[in-house]
Order: sequence, then structure tokens, then C-alpha cells
Amino acid sequence: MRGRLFHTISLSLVLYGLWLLLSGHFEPLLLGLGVLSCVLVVWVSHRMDVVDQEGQPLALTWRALPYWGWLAWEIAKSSVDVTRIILNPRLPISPRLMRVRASQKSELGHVIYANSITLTPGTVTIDLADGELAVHALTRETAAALTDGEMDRRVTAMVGER
Amino acid sequence: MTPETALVAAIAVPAAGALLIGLAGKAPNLRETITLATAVTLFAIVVSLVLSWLDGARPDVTLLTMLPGLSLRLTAEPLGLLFALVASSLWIVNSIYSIGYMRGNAERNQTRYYIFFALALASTMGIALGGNLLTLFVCYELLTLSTYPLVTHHGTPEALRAGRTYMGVLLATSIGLLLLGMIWTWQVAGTLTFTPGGIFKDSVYQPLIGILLALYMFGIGKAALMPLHRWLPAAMVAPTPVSALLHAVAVVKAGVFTVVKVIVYIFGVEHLSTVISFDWLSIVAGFTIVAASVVALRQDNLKRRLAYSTVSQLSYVVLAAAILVPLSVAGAALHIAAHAVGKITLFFAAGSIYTAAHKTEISQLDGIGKRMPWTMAAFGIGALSIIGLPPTIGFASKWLILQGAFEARHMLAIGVIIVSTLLNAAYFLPIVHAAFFRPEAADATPHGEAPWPMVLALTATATATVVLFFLPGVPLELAQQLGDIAR
Amino acid sequence: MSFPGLINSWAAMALMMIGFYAVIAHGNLVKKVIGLNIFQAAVFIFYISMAKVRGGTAPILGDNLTLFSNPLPHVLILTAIVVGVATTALGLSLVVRIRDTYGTIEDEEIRAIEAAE
Amino acid sequence: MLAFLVVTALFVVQARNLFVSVMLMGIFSLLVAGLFVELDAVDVAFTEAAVGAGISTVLFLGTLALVAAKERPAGPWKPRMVLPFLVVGATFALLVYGSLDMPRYGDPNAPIHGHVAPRYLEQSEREIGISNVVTSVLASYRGYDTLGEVIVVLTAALGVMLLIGRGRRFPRPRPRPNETDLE
Amino acid sequence: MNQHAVLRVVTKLLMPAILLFALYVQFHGELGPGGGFQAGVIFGVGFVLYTLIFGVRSARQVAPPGALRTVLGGGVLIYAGVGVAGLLLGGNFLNYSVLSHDPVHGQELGIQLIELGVGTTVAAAIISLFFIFAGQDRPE
Amino acid sequence: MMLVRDILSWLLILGGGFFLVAGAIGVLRLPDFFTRQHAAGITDTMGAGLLLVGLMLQGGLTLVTVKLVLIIVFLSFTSPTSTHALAQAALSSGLKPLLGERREDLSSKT
Amino acid sequence: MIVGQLPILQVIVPLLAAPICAILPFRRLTWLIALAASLLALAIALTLLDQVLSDGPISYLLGDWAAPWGIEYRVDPLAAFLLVIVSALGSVIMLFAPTSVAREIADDRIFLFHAMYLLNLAGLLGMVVTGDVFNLFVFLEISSLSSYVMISLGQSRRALTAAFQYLIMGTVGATFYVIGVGMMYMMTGTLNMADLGTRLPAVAETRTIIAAMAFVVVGIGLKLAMVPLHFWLPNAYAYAPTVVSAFLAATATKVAVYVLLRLVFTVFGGPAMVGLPVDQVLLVLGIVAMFGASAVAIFQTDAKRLLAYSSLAQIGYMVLGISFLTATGLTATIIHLFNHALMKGALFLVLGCVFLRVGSVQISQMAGLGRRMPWTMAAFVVGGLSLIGVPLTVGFVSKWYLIQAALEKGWWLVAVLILLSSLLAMIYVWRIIEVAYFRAPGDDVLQIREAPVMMLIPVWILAAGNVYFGINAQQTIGAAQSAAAVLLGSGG
Amino acid sequence: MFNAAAAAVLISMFLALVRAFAGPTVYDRILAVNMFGTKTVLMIAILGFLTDRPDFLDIALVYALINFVGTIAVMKFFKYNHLGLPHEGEDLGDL
Ligand code: NA
Ligand code: NA
Repeated sequence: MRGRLFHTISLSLVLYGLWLLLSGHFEPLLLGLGVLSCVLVVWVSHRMDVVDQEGQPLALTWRALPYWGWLAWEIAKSSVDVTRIILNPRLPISPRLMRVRASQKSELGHVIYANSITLTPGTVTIDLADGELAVHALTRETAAALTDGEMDRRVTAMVGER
Repeated sequence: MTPETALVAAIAVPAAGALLIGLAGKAPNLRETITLATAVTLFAIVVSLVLSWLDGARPDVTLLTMLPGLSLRLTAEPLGLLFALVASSLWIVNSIYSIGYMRGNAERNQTRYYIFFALALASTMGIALGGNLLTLFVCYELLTLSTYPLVTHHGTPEALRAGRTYMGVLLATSIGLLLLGMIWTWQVAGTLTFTPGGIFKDSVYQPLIGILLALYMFGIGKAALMPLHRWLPAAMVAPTPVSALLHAVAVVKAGVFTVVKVIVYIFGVEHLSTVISFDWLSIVAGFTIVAASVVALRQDNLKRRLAYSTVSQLSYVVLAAAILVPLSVAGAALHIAAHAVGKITLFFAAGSIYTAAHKTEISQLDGIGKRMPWTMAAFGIGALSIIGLPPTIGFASKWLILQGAFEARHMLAIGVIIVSTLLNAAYFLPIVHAAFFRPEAADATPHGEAPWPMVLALTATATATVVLFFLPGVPLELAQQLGDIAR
Repeated sequence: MSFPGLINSWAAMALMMIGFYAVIAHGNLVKKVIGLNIFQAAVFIFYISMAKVRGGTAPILGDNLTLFSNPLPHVLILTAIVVGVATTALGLSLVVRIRDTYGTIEDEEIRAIEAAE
Repeated sequence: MLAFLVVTALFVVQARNLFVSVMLMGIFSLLVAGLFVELDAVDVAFTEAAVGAGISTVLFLGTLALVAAKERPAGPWKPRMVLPFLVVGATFALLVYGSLDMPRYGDPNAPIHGHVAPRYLEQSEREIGISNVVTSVLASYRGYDTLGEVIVVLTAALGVMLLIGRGRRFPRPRPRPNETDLE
Repeated sequence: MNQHAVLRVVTKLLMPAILLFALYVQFHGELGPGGGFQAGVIFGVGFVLYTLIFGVRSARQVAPPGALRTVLGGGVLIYAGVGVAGLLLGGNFLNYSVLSHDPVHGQELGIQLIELGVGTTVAAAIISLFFIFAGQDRPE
Repeated sequence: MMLVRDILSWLLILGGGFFLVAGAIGVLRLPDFFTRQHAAGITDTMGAGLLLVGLMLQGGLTLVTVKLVLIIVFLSFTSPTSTHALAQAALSSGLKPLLGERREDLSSKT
Repeated sequence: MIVGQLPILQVIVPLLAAPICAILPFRRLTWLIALAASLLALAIALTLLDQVLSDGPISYLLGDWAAPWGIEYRVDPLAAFLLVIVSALGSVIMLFAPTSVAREIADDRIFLFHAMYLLNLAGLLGMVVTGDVFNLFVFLEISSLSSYVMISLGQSRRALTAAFQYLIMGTVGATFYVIGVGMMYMMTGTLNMADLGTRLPAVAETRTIIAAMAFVVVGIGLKLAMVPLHFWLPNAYAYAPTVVSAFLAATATKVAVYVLLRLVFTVFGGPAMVGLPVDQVLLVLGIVAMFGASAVAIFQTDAKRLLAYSSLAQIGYMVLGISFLTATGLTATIIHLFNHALMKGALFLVLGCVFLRVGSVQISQMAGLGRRMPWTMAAFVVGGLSLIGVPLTVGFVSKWYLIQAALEKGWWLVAVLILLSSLLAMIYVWRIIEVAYFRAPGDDVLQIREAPVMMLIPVWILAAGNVYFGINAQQTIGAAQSAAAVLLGSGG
Repeated sequence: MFNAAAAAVLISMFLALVRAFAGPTVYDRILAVNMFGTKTVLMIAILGFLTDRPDFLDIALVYALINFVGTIAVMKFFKYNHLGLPHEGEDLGDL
């Protein structure tokens, strides 16, 4: 119960922040409407039952920033690699399917890991069940980059399970 | 009762009668009492109207304005009064006769029958007393509609087919031609009020008058001008009293009445006589007279022979009006009355024969005069009147027409009248002869006269046929007044 | 001389006719609704094209802006778009019902079924 | 852009797989919306994207899930198949005929820019007080049209409820005559 | 697709933001593109997403049909109610200027309110439309 | 300072454009659905990302930048999600990925 | 104050009643709301008619924005006359509805049906009072969409295909209309009808305006089922619930004719506009409709379909009246709008009674009904006679003016054709009357009894209207004449 | 500069369109449409800068949202041939 209240408050604050960002207007009327809007959204969200740890991983925000930075760099590197392959007249690809174990315990962790894999060019998560991911990789190299497990570790660290 | 009230009452009484008959539907005696009472009241009203008119009253009532500038309006004038008089008086007789006929033949749907009969009479009164063409037209259509259930009374496929012909011809002609003529007239003349001398100004384009006349003459299907006569024999499937009153008196007379009325009050006799294209009407009427008589000659069914005789006789009226001299117009008016009395007698007789002997064909009538002396005597008198021999009123009207024809030197009319008189004699006298002087067929079932109300009725009309010859009185007076108006 | 100035209209008109053709020539009911959508979208283009003023900008007032495209057709088409989607929704729900009761959404087959009744 | 549109539309119409048609319709809508942005009609683009690419697509998919997603192949050629071509041809001819006297694209002197509309651009800020002229016209000057638009939405929603909303779709079996009086 | 972890988590994460964005569009329509209609659509699309992931039955518990119908009609009544208010305050139907002492302020207020009516009706309409289409029994 | 920002943003935008086109070419060239997904991924991540960041630099510290950030965030959540969902749907519907070492092998299999 | 607001109240009363009905899922309550709204609309319409006949046209500015910047409502005698027709027929039909609707529509949907009816009514009323061509489109769609829904509620599955066909044709028509409006707007910069009327002459000769005219007329022609754009109508009317057939037949096509009148005269300037041979085209189409549709009607076996084809023929009369471009011709069209509403309203309601008792409106199933349901069938006779144009019914009045208009122009052949076509009406009406009265009833007909009084009252209100306004046509003709005068006057 | 970006976006849109037309599987088409949608988001963003009215990014955001939901809907359609079911066989509840 306490957790739920916490999530509600944190959601409200996040939403109001988002409102201010979107609006950019600070007249009383719009600020007031913002409050009303947030209340309405929180209420609906409650009815939808999306207010929980899974829905509002607020706690991750601070740890997420460095991870995002790292991920962005990974994406950039792989993008260049994959682009090279695509533009190579010989199209030197070697597509493969592989299974990867995710070490996170929560589903949230699995999802973050899966999406990170997908975001990185050259690998796509095509199935996720019980912590085991099926990944389609474009080349042997991209597959290898995944199997070294660094991304898995970083995600686990971010969701605070280590 | 003021003449104005009487004018309205002439229509309201039979209409109210229809309502009461409907309410009394469950009690046959009451129902038929109401029928008779209504008929008598109506007759009294018409008589009072006639008397006040002869006293110089000129009632004219506007009921309501239907369209801007066009109202439903009632006016008394000689032709209409004569027609009303004939129809209302014969309705009394016919009601008595109907009671006998309907009960004698155990017909179904009797209440419907009496209701629509009363409505038909109300419509007929409207036609007779309509003060303008619109009123007349409205009632003319209502007459068609109210008689449709009477024609199809039996509901048999044959009756339905006849009903379709009846409605088809009458509505098609009236809506397709008469209405067009009427609206066109309204367009040209700006009025539809019946006016002595007609409503068209001299400036109206002459060929248009010719077209309008054609629209009227063929639009008035009830006048049964050939080739639009088919509905009349078809209507003979109806019970005989219907044929008697409606198809000898009300409906067909409404047709020729309208013809005369239109010629006298819309075109004007004088005005029309200046239109060169006009004489085709005499030719068509004359042809109808002769042709229908020839057809009648060949019918074995008694009612059909009477029907074709009617077709022929109606054209007498048209022909008389078409001669366009006052005398013949008066003759036309009188012929409406004369033919009515005579022909209703003949139909009554035919109905009596059917009721008493269940015979419908002329060839079955040998020797029937001995079993039904009253009926066949009346038949003989009626036949004389139709042929136009004295001492019957039929002679008087024919005489007037012939006089007019001579005055106008209308050789065609004279010839047609003579030929058709011979034909009339040829198709009626053999029946009388056979009834009285031929021996009865060997296997004949014995029967007597028809029920007494029927005999009473046909005796009355036969008597009237003769009496009117000696005492033409009011009818002749009215006919002559019309002649004066046409002058 | 008139060519470049009317190309927008003509393209819109060609689109209209593509949609219109689908509506009247195709027997598949869903295709007819799709055709209506194209037809209407093309009409929207026609309206919005007429609103354009060369060198103008969107009719949202702001500093330093003077020349705007005509806002009225925009307003009209906003309404028309909504009307269009409302029609689509209704049309499709009818298609669903027709599929339920006839078992087909092909015009010809439906007609054959009705003729056989 | 226009060429894209025409090609897409042709593919939409020609595809026998209705699903493909619907997908391409989505693209078509996006293209139209893009065109609207280019033509300064941002509000309209917004709506077209949301409605054409979003709602319509979803509705079509919902329908295709319930009906066959394949269109019957066109039958053999029959003479009456000329009729649609004639109708479309005549309509197109009329459209092009009508277009010949139209103001040219982007012409700032076209009649529509000289009458009625200028007031919206010049006075609305003073009269209504908001910067989006489209909103001003939509919500105030022609607010009644917009009310009508909302009513149309209401009508469609209620209509779909009536047509395929759940519950008994067909009335109970026909009762015997005379039993149906309510009171 | 409830079983589908990736979709479920991402949807949960985005849902409040989508709804809030809808309301942002709702209330900023007069400043830029957007307004009641677009807001209603976005709000409705949020529900569509929710329904896609969690199923019609759960979604119907969030927005019961009776309530949806009320909101649907209610939006129209809000809009027309503003019009009638103008009428009662001495103007013609849909005259917002009379809603406040300052006509321009009245206009702004009126527009906000009617946009709210639009948004409400449109959102409810889209949600119910999708519920109905997605909630059909399949043929056969 | 302005110049540096402009140059940087142009570079980013150009880079984004390059990846967009390259990825799109990949979508055309690659032999099957699963391999094409990778190319599409490039356009969604690198292409869109660089382009939007470039635009952000143009926009400066304004509402525009905020919205661009929101777009990037939103895309970064939804793009992999839909890619993933699509791949899963394709796989579960029975679409078999081409697997193998070299392009020649693959094309002989198609 | 209220008096000045009548034009808008005319529309928003039913418009607001609709969402209220949608919110309240109660069959009887929503019926009462619908009935009350209709009656209120009728009262408003009558007041408006009275006002405009004595004080001249009323202009109502929505939101107080001056035309042409805002949307204008404009009530002139013609509009007021149509308002009376629509709201009167709506009221009577709502009075009739409960039993019939309970028979033909599932219980849990009736409240939504009432909402749909109100939307349709509001849409039609809105189309009539508006003075803005685009606002007309919006309300056209409101009424169209609700029509599609109401038609599809018919019991036969063919109602669905009929509604779909109507939806497609109707939407194509509306889109054509929008194209036409776009072209007009393009050339004039305005959407206000009166403003268009003054600004169009300057550009009347342009090809754009000629094309616009064609699109607008074809678009509205589709809505009005003007032959040859009529394919959707017979099925739609035949398979819709009877109440819906009655309401649509009595009002929707009338409003479409009204719109055509408005556009041809107020916007395009009527006789003054000689760009296109609109009058000749209308003349030919009208005559073709009169004969073709009547001829088809004769061979129908389903009474509702028969009446539907008859409606097409009657629309032909109205189109014909417009084609004369004269005061009398317009009077004929306008008076026939009213008269035909009375006839078809009565006839369709009679079929509602028949369906209630017999469960079918096949003509062959109606044998002997004249005896089993005397009041119902008597009303049918009255309505049928009116359709034929027998005197003392409204049909006669219409015919009178139409023929007079033809003769006035010297087109006597057209007059003859009008009369001949009414003979066709006689044939198809008589087919039913004959079966009902003179054909022996089948066994299952024997246990049928008369329709409930609550249904007979509205039926007879309309039947009596057929007679009353046939005998005393002064008021209606007066209104029609002033409406025609305004149309011609505004055409300059 | 913006023109160059717009050109790049347009080229990739065009290529996506080709893939959408060519298929061959529906998944290829979905992929192409999704990609096309994302490119439209970029296009709108760039157009905002091109026309000097960069405050239309809300539209781009809406596009992105619609595109996402649309793709999910399409996939659900293909996976379950139904948009409303959480998984097969479950009761759908009432209106
Ligand atoms: Na990837
Ligand atoms: Na806005």
C-alpha cells in the first residue's frame, strides 16, 4: 500500500514536470489546468492499474543516465559497422539466431535488456520468455559483441539488482 | 327551410344518411328504414328547392374556398334541379325495390351496399347542384369512387375485372382529359363558375375552344360516348338495383348532364355555334346512337341489351345539346328525365325476372308474361318510352329534340333519330312479343311475380312514364327554362 | 501558362477519380469504403491547396509574421475529416454486419444470394 | 509529394489483399498530412495524421479481423465494366473543365484571400484574443459548424453502438399477432 | 498480449505520458496546432493502446460502456451548454463574448470550454468505437 | 560559438541524413524480413537520433528542444518495442529467417 | 427575447435531446423526450412561419458574428414552411412510433433509436434553416449518418445492404456537393448563401462556376434520389423499419428538394442563371422519373417497395415543378412537398400497422384486410386516393398547380404527361385496395384484429390532413405562393 | 541545410515506400510502413524548421504515437487476427 502511494505521488510529480516542459507557459490558468490534467491522468492510470514499479521506474532515472550514454555510444559503433555491411557491394552478412540468458530477476530488467539489444543495430530481440532471449543477429561480429555479456551486466547494475 | 339551407341539405342529408346506415348496420330493419327515410327527406328537400326556384328564388351558396379563387359552391338552376328531381324521386322507388331485391337474393355486405348507395346519391346531388365546374368535377369523381364498391359488390373475379374497367375508364377519362380541360379553362377564362352564355371571351383562340370541347366530351366518360362506353356494359355485373338507379339514372345521367351543363354554361350555346370545328360532336354522338343500337340488337343477355340501349340513349342527349338550339337543349334536359324513368322501369323488370325466375337471357323469356303480368306490362311501357312512342314521356322529349333539329336544319340529327327509333323498336318489341305471345318452354319451373316491393316499384315507375306524358308539368317547365337560358 | 498553376488541382482531381473509381467499380465493400476515403482525402487536398498563399505561412499569428495562408478552408476541412471518419466507422460497421448475415462482403455474391431468396 | 500520393493511391486501389490496401492507406494518409504541413495547414495535418493514419487504420483493421481480408479477383471482362470508366471519365472531364478558370496555385490575389478570410487574419486576435486563427474560426466564428462536427461524431458512435454493439442484435422472434401491444 | 512483457512494460511506462500529452494538446489548442478534437483522438489512442495490450475486457473495466455513453453525450452537452449560456446571458447562441465582462476574455473562456466538450466527446467516441470493433465475436 | 554550434549541428544533421539513406538502402537490399529489420533499426536510431540532435542544436534552449528531446525519448522507447513485437509476430507466424554465412549461400536458398 | 432565438431553438431542441436520450437507457422515457422535442419543434416552426409570413424573412447570426464571417440562419417563408412539414411529420410519426418500434427493433436499442431519430430530425431542420452552404453540408451529414443507421435497423438483412448502398451513394453525393461548394468558394470567397447570390453573377460565366453548379446539383440529386441517381432509395425505404420509412419518405427527400430549390434560386439566381440548361435537364429527368418509377411501382409485390418507387415518381413531379422556373411551377413543387409528406406519411404508417398485425407487407398477404382492419385500410384508401390526385385530397391540389404551371408555359404535352402518370398511380394504388377489400382473406388473416388506437390516431391525423388540406388548401397554397415569390424575388 | 536533411528523409521515405509496395511478406510491408511513419515524424520536424515555424513539433510527437500504436495494432491483427483479445478464447465481456 505504501508503495502504491509512493508511486502515485512520484507519478504525479513526473507528470507535472512533463506538463511544464510541454507547455512552456506559466500563466495561472494553464498551470491550474495542468494540475487538473495530472489529477485526471493519475486517476485514469489507477483505473488502468499501470501505477506500479513496472510502470514508473522512477528510481532508475539517475542510474539510467550513464547507461544511456554508454548505450548511445554502442549504438553509434554498431551503426557504423552495419552501415558498412549494407553498403558493401558483396553484402557480407551471416544472419544467425541465438539464445541469450538475461541475468536480471525482474521483468523490467528483461525488457530493458531486450530493448537495448534491439536498439543496437545488428541485433534484434525476437522473443523473450522467462529470462531467455532469442536474438537475431545480422553478422557473426554483432552476435559476438552480444555474447561478451557487458550489456547484460550494465542493465542488471542499472536496475539495481546487484 | 330557406332555399340556401335546402341546397346544402340536399347533399348533407344523404351523406348523413350514409353515416346513420353505417351505425345501424347490425339491425337490418332499422337500416332500411333509415334508407327510405333519407330518400324521402331528400326528395322533399329537392321538391322544396324546385318550388322555391319556380317562385323566383335563386339560391347560391359558397361552401368553402378550396384553392385561392376557387371555391366549392352550390347553385340551383333548371337543368340541375330537373336532374336532382329525377334522381331523388327515383331513389325512393329504387330503395323499396332494393329491399326486395337484396333480401330476395340474400346478398352479402348489404350494409356496405346501402352506405355507398347513399353516398352515390350525395355525390349525384353535388353534381346536379354544383355551382361551378370544380364542384361538379369533385362530385363527379366522388360518384365514381362511391359506386365502385357497388359495381364490385359480389367480389368475384369477374366483378373485380369489371370494377377495374369501370374505374379505369371513368377515372382515366376524368383525370386525363376532363381535369386537363378544366385547368386549361381556368387558365384561359380565369373562372369556372357556371354562367349563362358561357365564360369564354370572344378573344379566346378558336381552335383552343375546339380542343377544350374535345377534352370535355371525351373527358366526361360517364356520358359513354363511343369509344369510351366500355365501362357501362361491364358495370352490369352489379346487382340489378345498382344498374337500375346508377346505370340508368345517376351515373350515366351525371355524364350527359355534365355535357349539357358544360355546353350551356361554360361554352355557351351561342358562342359554340360560331365555332366551325364543332360539328364533329354530332357525328360522334350520332354514330354512337346507331352503333350502340346495333350492338344492343345482338345481345341476348337482357341487362347487357339494356346497357347498350343506354349507351345509345345517352348520345341522344349529347346530340340534342350539340344541335345548339334552345328547343333541342330543352329536349336534351327532358330526355334526361324521360330516359331515366323509362330505363329504370326496364331494369326493375329485368331484376324482377332474375329474382323470381332466375333468368338473365332474352331467349329464356318466352311466355313469361303470363307468370309475371305486372312486370312484363311495365316492361312494355318502359320500352315504348325508350322507343319514343306515345303515350309515354319518351315521346315528348324526342319530339322536342326533333323539333330543334328541324329548326336548325340539322339533317344528320334527323336521320339518326329516325333510324335509331326503328332500331329501338327492333330490339325491344320482340321481347314484349315473346313474353306475351310465345309459348313457355316445356321444362320451365313454375314461379310467380317477384316480391311485392319490387312489383310496387316497377309499377310506380311505369305509371310515372305514362302520367308524365299527360302531365309533364314541372319537368317540362324546367326544361323550357333551360331552353330560355340557352337562348 | 496555366499548366504549373493548376498542377495541384489536377493531381487532387486525379486522386479523386482514383478513389471514385474504387467506389463504383470495385465489388468488395471494404474496398468501396477505402475508395471513399481516398476520394475525400483528395477533396481535402483540393481545398487546402486553394488556401495556400505563396510565401505565406500557417495561420497562427506570431511576431514578424505578416503573410498567412487562408485559414477558412483549413477549418472546413477539419470538419470534413471528422465527418469522413464518422462515415467510415459507420460504413465499416455495416460491412461487419453484412459479413455476419451474408457470409460475404463481395457485392456480386451478395446480389446472387438476394436473387436466390 | 503529389506523385507519391497518386502512386500510393493506385496501389491501394489495385491491391487485392485488403490488408495491404489498409496499410498503404495509412501511408497515404501520412503523405497527405505531410502535404498539409507543406501547405501551411498544420491543424489539418495534425488531424489527418491522427484520424487518417490512426483511427481509420485501426477501424479498418478491426473490420478486416472480422471479414475476409482478401478481395475477390476481378472477373472476366464484361461490357458493363465500361460504365464506371465512363462515369469517372465524365466526372474527371468536368473537374478539369472547371479547373480551367480557377485562380492559380498560391495566387495571393485569388478571390478567397480577398473576401471574408482577411477579417479572420486581421481582427481575430483583437476579437478573440488567441493566436491560432484556425482555432478562432473553428471555435468561434464558425463554432456552429464545429458543434455540428461533434454531433456527427456522436451520431457515428451511437450508430455503431446500435449496429454492432454487443447485446441482442436481432429482435426476439416474431410474436403472434395481437400480442404486441405495449399496454 | 498481456503475456508480452516488452509491450506490457513499455505501455505501462508510456500510458500516463500519452494521456497527459492529450490533455496538453487539449488545453493549448489556441496557441498552436491542436485542440479538442486532436486531444480527444490522442486520449482515445491511449486507450486503444491499452486495449491492444491488456484486452477489451480489462479496458472495459477502466471505461464502462454506460460511463462512456454519458461522457459521449456529456461532451455535446458541454459544447451546446456553452452556446445556451451565451443565449441566456443575452447574446445569440454560441456568443462567448457575453460569458465574461471582457468580451475577449469571454471568447477565450468559451473556446476553452467548447474545446473541452469536443475533446470529451471525441475521446469517448473513439474509445467506444474501438471497444465495439475489437470486442466483436469472430465469425464462425 | 554560434558558428561552432551551427557546424556541429550541420554535421549531425548530415550524418543523420546519411544513416537514413543508408538504412533505407539496406531495407531494399537485404534478403529477408529479419535482416531488413537491422537496416530499419539504423534509420530509427542513428538516422533519426543524429538528425533530431542536430535540430536541437539549431533550436537552442527553447521549447523546441524540449519537444525534440521528448520525441527522441519516445522513439527510443517505441522503436525497439515495435521492432521486437514485429519480429516476434513474424517468427510465431512461421516466417523462417534465412541463416547462413555468406550472401551467395543465402541467395541460393531463396 | 425567446422569440428572437426561435431559429436556433428550432434546431438545438432536438439536437440537445439526442445526447440526453443517449445517456438515459430507458425506452419509454426517451420516447417521451423525443416526442416532446418534436412537438416543441413543431410549435416553434409554426410560430416562425407565422412570423415570416407577417414580418418577412428572419436572419439569425450564430455567435453574433455578422454574416458572411459567421454562420447565418435564415428563415424565409419557404424555410419556415419546410420546418413545419418536417417537425409536424416528425411529431405525428413519433406519436405512432412506440408500438411499431417495439415490434421491429430490439428493446435494448430503442433508446438509441430515439437518439438517432432526434439527430435526424435536427439534421433536417438544420439543413432547412441554415444560410451557409458549408453548414448545410454538416447538417446534411448529421441527417444522412443517422438515416443510414436507422435504415439498417430493419428486420430483413437486406436492410443492411440497402443502408450500405445508401451510405456509399449518399457520401459520394455529399462529396460532390463539397467539391461544388469548394469551387464556388474559390471563385467568390464566401460561403454565405445570400452573399454567394450577390457575388456569383460576376463570375457566372466562368467554367469553374458551371462545373460547380453541375457538382452541386448532382450531389443533391443523389440525396434526393432524382432519377437516374435513385438506385439507393427503393431498397432503403423498403427494408427500413416502417417508422423510419415513413419519416424519411415524408421528410428527407422533401428537405433535399428544398436544398435544390435554395441552391438553384437563392444561390445560383434561378432564371437569371443561364449558364447551364438546368431547367431542360430537370424537365426531362422529372418526366422520366414520373413514368419510369410509376411503371416499376406497378409490378412490385411488396407494398413498401411499391410506395418507395411511387416516391421516386413523386420526386419527379417536384423536379418538374422546379424546371418550369415560374411562380406557379415553384408553388406546385412547394405545395407538393407538403402534400406528399402527408400522403406518404399516412401510407407508410398504415403499412406500419399492417406489419404489426400481419408481420409482412407483401401485397398478397393483405387480402381481406379491409374487413379485419377497417380503420387502417380506410386510411390507406384516403392516402391512396390522395396519391392518385382525386379531388378533395391534397394530391389534387398539387396536380392542379403543376398542370396549371405547365399550361401557363404552353407546354400542354407536359400537362398531358402529368395526368397520364397519375393514371399509373391509380393502377398501383388500386392493386392494393382491390386485394385488401375484394380478395378473400387467408386463414391466418381471420384472427387479425384492428391496430391499436394509439397507432390509429396518428395515422388518421395524417389521413385527415390529406382531406382537410385538400378541401381547404388556402393556407398551404398561400404559404407556398409566398415562398415561391421569395425564391424568385431573391433570384432577382 | 534543412533542405539536404529533407532530401535525405524524402529519399528514405521513397525507398521505404518501394519496400512497402514490393513486400513480399506482410511483415516487410509493416516494417516499411513503420519506417515510413518514423520518417514522416522527422519530415514534420524538419518542415517546422524549413518554414521557420518550429513550434509544430507536437504534430511530430502525435505522429510518433500514432505510428507506434498503429504498428502494435497491425501486429496484434496478425498474431491473433483480432484486436480485442488478450489471448484466444477469452470472453469479451459486454457492451
Ligand atoms: Na537493432
Ligand atoms: Na487548434
